[in-house]
Amino acid sequence: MSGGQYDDRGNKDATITNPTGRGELGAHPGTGHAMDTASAFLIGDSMTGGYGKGPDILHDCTIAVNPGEIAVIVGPNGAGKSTAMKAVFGMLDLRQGSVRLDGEDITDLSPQDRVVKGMGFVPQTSNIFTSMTVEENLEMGAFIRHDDFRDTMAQVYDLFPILKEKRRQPAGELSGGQRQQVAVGRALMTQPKVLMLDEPTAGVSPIVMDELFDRIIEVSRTGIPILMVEQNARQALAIADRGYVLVQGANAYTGTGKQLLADPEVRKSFLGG
Amino acid sequence: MDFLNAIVALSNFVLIPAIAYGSQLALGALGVTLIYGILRFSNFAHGDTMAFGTMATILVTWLFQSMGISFGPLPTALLALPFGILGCMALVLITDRAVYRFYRQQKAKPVILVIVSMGVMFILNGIVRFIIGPDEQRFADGERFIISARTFKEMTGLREGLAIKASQGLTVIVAVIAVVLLFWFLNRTRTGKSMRAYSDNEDLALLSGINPERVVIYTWLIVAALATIAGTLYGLDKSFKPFVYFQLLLPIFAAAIVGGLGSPVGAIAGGFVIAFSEVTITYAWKKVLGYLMPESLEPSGLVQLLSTDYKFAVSFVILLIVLLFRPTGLFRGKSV
Amino acid sequence: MIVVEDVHKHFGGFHAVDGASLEITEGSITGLIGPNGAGKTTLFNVIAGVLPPTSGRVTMAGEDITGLPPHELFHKGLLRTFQIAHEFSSMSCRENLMMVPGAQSGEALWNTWFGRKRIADEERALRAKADEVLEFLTIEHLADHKAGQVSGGQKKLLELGRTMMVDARIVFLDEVGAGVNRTLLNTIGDAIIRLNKERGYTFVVIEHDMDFIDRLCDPVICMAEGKVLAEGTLAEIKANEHVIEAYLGTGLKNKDKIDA
Amino acid sequence: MSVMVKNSVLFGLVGGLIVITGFMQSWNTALLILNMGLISAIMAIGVNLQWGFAGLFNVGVMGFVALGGLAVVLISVDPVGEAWAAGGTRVLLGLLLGAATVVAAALVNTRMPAGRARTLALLVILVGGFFFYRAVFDPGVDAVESVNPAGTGFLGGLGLPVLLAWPAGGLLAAGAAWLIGKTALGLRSDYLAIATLGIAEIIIAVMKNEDWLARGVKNVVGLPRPVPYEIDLQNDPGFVETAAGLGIDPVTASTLYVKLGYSVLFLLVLLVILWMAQMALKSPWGRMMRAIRDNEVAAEAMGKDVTRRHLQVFVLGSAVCGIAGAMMTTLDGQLTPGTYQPLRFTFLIWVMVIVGGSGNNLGAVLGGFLIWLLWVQVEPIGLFLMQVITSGLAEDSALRAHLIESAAHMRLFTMGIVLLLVLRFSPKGLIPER
Amino acid sequence: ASHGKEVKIGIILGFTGPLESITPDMAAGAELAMTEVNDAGTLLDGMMVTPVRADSTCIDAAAASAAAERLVTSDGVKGIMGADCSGVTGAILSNVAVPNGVVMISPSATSPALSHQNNEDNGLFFRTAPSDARQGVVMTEILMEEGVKDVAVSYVNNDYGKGLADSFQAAFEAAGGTVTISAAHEDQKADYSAEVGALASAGGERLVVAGYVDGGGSGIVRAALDTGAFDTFHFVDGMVSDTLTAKFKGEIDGSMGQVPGTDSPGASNFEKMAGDAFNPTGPFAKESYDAAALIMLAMQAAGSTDPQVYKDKVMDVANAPGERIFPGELAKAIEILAGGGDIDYVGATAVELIGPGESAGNYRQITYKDGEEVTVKYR
Ligand SMILES: Nc1ncnc2c1ncn2[C@@H]1O[C@H](COP(=O)(O)OP(=O)(O)OP(=O)(O)O)[C@@H](O)[C@H]1O
Ligand SMILES: Nc1ncnc2c1ncn2[C@@H]1O[C@H](COP(=O)(O)OP(=O)(O)OP(=O)(O)O)[C@@H](O)[C@H]1O
Ligand SMILES: CC(C)C[C@H](N)C(=O)O
Ligand SMILES: [Mg+2]
Ligand SMILES: [Mg+2]
Repeated sequence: MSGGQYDDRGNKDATITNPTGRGELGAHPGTGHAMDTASAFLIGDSMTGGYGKGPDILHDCTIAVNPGEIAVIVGPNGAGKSTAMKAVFGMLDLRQGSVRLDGEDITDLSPQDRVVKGMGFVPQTSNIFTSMTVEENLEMGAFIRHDDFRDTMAQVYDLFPILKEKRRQPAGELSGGQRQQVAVGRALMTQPKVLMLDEPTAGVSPIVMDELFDRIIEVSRTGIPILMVEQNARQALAIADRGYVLVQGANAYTGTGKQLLADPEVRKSFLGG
Repeated sequence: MDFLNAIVALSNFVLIPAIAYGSQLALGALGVTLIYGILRFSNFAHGDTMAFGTMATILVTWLFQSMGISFGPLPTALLALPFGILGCMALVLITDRAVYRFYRQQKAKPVILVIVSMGVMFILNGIVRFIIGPDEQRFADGERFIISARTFKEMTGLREGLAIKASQGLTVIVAVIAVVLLFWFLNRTRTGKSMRAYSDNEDLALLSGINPERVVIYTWLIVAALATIAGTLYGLDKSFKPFVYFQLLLPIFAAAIVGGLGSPVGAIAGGFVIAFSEVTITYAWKKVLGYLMPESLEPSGLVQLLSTDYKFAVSFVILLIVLLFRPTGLFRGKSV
Repeated sequence: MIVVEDVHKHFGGFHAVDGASLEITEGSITGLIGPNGAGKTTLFNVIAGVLPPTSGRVTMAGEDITGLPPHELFHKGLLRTFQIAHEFSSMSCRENLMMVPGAQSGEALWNTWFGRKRIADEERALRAKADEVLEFLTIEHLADHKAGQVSGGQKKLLELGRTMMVDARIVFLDEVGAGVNRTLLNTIGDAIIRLNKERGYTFVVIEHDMDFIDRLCDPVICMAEGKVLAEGTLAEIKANEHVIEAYLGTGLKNKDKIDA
Repeated sequence: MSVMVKNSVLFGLVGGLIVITGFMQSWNTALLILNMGLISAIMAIGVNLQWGFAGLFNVGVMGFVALGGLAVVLISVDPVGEAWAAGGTRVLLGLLLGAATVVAAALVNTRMPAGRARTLALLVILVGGFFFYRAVFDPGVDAVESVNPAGTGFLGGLGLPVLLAWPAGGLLAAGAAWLIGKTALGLRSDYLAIATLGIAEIIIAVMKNEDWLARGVKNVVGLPRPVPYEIDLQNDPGFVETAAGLGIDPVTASTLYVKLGYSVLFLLVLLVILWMAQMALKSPWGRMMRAIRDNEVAAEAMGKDVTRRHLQVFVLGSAVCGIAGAMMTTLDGQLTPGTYQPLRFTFLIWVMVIVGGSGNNLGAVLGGFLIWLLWVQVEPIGLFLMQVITSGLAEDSALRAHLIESAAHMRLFTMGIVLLLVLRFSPKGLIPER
Repeated sequence: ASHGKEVKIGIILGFTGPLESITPDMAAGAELAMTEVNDAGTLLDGMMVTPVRADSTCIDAAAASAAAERLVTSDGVKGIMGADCSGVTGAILSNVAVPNGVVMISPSATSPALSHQNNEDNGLFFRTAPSDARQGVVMTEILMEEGVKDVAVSYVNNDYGKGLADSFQAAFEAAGGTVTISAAHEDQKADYSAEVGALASAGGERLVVAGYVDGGGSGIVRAALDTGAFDTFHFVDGMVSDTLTAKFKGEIDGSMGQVPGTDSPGASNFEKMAGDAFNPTGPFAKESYDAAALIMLAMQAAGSTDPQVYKDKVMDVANAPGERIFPGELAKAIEILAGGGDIDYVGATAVELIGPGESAGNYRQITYKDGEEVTVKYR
């Protein structure tokens, strides 16, 4: 018996519950893009798809991240960045294209199975358990682990000291930036093989943003590839090994972070001059 | 002496019945609250689920009785209870499969699920009557009283009697055990925590690797167990009749909400608040006061705040007052 | 224009706003910065009437507005946007804007039955205005989309768009920039400046993007732990040791990664 | 356009079902279903106003329907002079005293500064007022109720034409809704639901137990009608002649005539209410309500007085339910408080709204007709099903006897199945919101 | 005298709802009478009677009216045996039976409000159960004879319970007794602790229980016994049945009660006829048999199945003069009537219709001994 604002626990888009994550096409037609994706650890290859029965949002879009690297997706609002992330994570029907993790085709796996395979994901919105304490949020992050995860938790607390302070407080009572830290911490708890972040620094103060980027770099140094969407594009591209600019669901520019930062066209249209 | 008489009369007519009734309501409200907290809808079929579980228990009890199996001074129904619970679990899992799962996948609005649960309620209603009929069924055996009013009077020489029924004692004990187990499960075990996580944010639970369908199944299993226990205890204490179980739905909901929907502690507190308010506000204090007051001041009227006609209204007025001054219920209803 | 005097807001034992006092001058674009959890949003909520303060007073142009409900403040010209977008999800983007102006004659039930002509005229004007705003925000193509189904950033634009539908006196913007593309953010910045110059809106802007603050705001107020930590021009704030320690930081430690 | 076609087909279907009932069973049954369907549709519009437009989860429909029914007694029954003489003024005085107490308490509560003095004053007023009220009221009630308890024992009504009771029912329900809304509308949806559920039960409890008002559970029967009595028609030679001219026997003709009379009246009311609801929905008012439903916080920040609007729509929706309730009691010809059951008067209405399509007035109307039709027809359908199922069994088999015996319980069962099927294949209702 | 002619009679009872457990026996009782007539095959020269059941729900006036409307207008029944509860009976009567001119004989609706002194029912309504006004008087007599002067009353909160409690209280107080408390209980509720608490506090030598044995009435008795609040009771017709003794056995020894009934041999005849097919001692099963029998005999007497015609014959066949008819003798009765004779239908419950067509009210006074129901005498 609830309505309106009270039933909001996560985004209400039906495709997210797609139990199998099955695409419609069995074949995975390559598109022959001149991109170095051969050695990619995680790749969403020539993805086309949209929400429910709606129109295509992604048009033959390819996103990949190599082992130990950081890949950053930038682009205007509504370009389909979040959609691309969801597609890679199996929360969306792909009408065409495939997703491969470490050489294995995972197009047909459900999101949970992808978590088990070692993918970690922090969504853009509603990314924490608001009614659970901070600590329980982190425990939930480690849900699929059956070993002792106290070390990992200690690491997360080292990274975000404020969380240790508030660990007994329901996460829903934290400020916007604090929540973001919980969300990233939760994802790290899985000890993922690859980490996907949708705008992790939105609404985070400069000092925390720097810390987050620092930590992201450190995580990537441990060999975990990172795929993230960022609007703080200049900073993000600065630390990125590879950058993608998406426009209207398609790859517009691709290159190393530096190349993109140097490209005047990209700067003007997407990085705010 | 008179003071003792007053205490005994009060316990006999107010405290003991209210505690037993409160425990039964609390167990029922726990089921409602769990479904609300985790599956996010108010389950109107809960009363009939209780009826179904109890019916299963009764059928097994009869079987045992006919085979001559008994449980000494305790009711045979306790032996049959595990089987009843299994039967009820099977039922709820089947309904979930056949009915609720579809709406979950559609991300239907909670009110749709409420209406769907009404559909299930209608159907269960039919099934229960179909199998065991609409009549009252008796299945209690074993000792009836821990202490009966007559024995008590003889023992103590007091004018007032005090009766404690075996079913009342049993109700309280079983309720306490069930509640302790439930809380341990929810707060200490991995599965319990994953249930709370799911109740909070389905999509994120998914991203954490929690299998939503498993959470749902566990929830239903627990709810089936609670419903069967509550129903059987109630049936032992009063009697079993399908229509009465449907009627139980309203006080159960009132209890769950007074406590704060979604909060298990609240459900228990709510059960007792409703039970006690129903009994005390409409209680005629004439007898008790008669013992306590000096002869000259003895009340001539009934000294009743409200006539029992409004008993039902009383529990709802309590509900309203709680809601107005503590809008989320006594224990701010958060999802489990 | 707005004076906040010693406002406290406690959640249980926690002091989210703990004796904040500040003044916002008419016609300014005031920046409000501070670490996460400093109490900025909470202070906004107190001023905007969403939360009652535990103690303290808020006045607007000399009039005590403490504890007035949001809808009354709206009619006094005080508008706000939300840090987490609050769109009307089942309505189209255009309707999201058209619903804003107050005193629409069509909002009185009587008129929906007996004043249909007047309503039609008003609606036409409203629609034109809404389309104008949508175009300004570069989302005119979304006019008929349900607001619940546009992207995160587009929702934020819609939030801003709503404040442009009426003549406001003071607008509180809670992190309009978070999640908005930088190029577009520049456009928004321009809009804010224009509204400020041309229509005389006063703005209070919470933002973590220092470039954005830099472009727009003077003065800047920095909050920390529920109190005002520092006040002044951006240059002053940036040089303030406490602010650097609590908020700005000293940049990436892993600089080598960028340099490599 | 295709929506138009689909809707017409749906309405055509329901109309067809009613017509089929007319041919297969009888036109009287068909008209009876039509009449209750019209009333149900109005109730569904009322609930849809509250839920579909504004997201208010009102599960107290039964209470407002019952108040509408009460209005019929209060307006149309002749006053009982003897009872008035015995204690009428006393009862009224008692009621005024009760109201005065509450008002005084409310005034003190708002005017006096918080503190011990206020608490004390409140206590004195409430407790003193309560006893004073009981002292005046109770003897009056006793006097009224002891006037010929088997026949009257109540104050009676105003003796006005029964049609006046319909708007009066709306007003009575609106008044109650206003009081309830003032106190309970701040609650979040689930709690509002149970609060309204409880208040509805309280309303029924009062109607059941306050015999001086409308005889309580002893019921008021033989309420006046806005249409002629069948017997009078049958005794009217002109009518009999016309009937004969049409080739219908006078008894059937008279029952049909009366029912048709009701149909016309009900249809008029439905059309007016539907038109008003549609106009409101399609206007800026409707847009504002949808905004409030979507996001109260944001609507409030955009200058909409959410509390006031909620109250407004709550009162309106309840008034519509009250009108329907008065119409229903008029049709029944009696007020029987014991028959008000949440299952029938609250949940069934909700089923109508949800199956029809919440947020859509046409959907609500369709749902009203369809669900009522099913509610009535499911009983024979259940029996029929059982007979079909058991037709293979031996005439004297115990199972067969048991199954046929259970047929009556199949009503709820079949209803459940139908409901689940509709919800399964059209979860947003048959005519979804836009 | 052609074969294959058929007349339908409606049986409208609450097959679902708060009386759902006694209505099957009632329906079976009525159908027994019809089978008996059909077996004889002589009614109106070979007319076959077909029963048509419908659900009155006992509580939902609208649904009951709809069901009755269907019986009359679509199934074309020529008479209605029913309804059971007073509330729905009133609704069906004014909404369906009177407008369509169909005879209705209720076996169990006992509310005094259904006595139509001014022919509001067009002479269409009869009942084989007495009005509760009479029961109140009978109860008072019994209690007074027992020397009981103080009683508490618990009644089911509907027109039946309330009406009965009212008429009893008036009669009892007029006879010099005291009612310490007269409190309602809702039927079919979960818990009666509060009610019993109040009753116990008020006190009294006996607790008068005016409710339904399948509903709250038993709940009240159970709670009163368990808490030791009362140990003797006085039961009204809604309570007296086998279910009561099965439930409480020796616990209610010393209690008393009354039900409509006579010492006429009809009752035992009826019980023999019923055999094991259903429970013939169930409440109102006998009245149901009689109600159905009266409809058919009146048809025979009038020589017509048209209710407008045979309605005037109901009183004639029910009352003297004429040959007394008991259950199992319907064939004989039809024969007499066909031959132009006169009968006095006694039936299973010693039917005697008075005033506006309701049972005069013969009651069987009972008491409970060693867990058994014992008939004391008839009044
Ligand atoms: N749940 C949904 N259902 C239907 N369409 C959607 C849904 N969510 C997003 N869209 C549409 O998909 C397009 C891409 O949205 P997406 O969220 O991927 O953008 P984005 O690139 O992440 O933008 P931003 O930077 O603003 O977050 C948008 O035009 C939006 O209208
Ligand atoms: N409803 C609440 N209950 C308890 N604590 C709360 C509540 N709302 C906010 N807080 C606490 O108050 C503090 C201030 O929160 P606020 O949202 O005002 O921060 P902020 O300055 O806006 O931060 P950010 O920049 O991250 O949005 C935080 O520590 C938060 O945990
Ligand atoms: C079946 C009976 C107990 C019905 C009751 N006599 C009444 O009039 O409602
Ligand atoms: Mg995005
Ligand atoms: Mg904030």
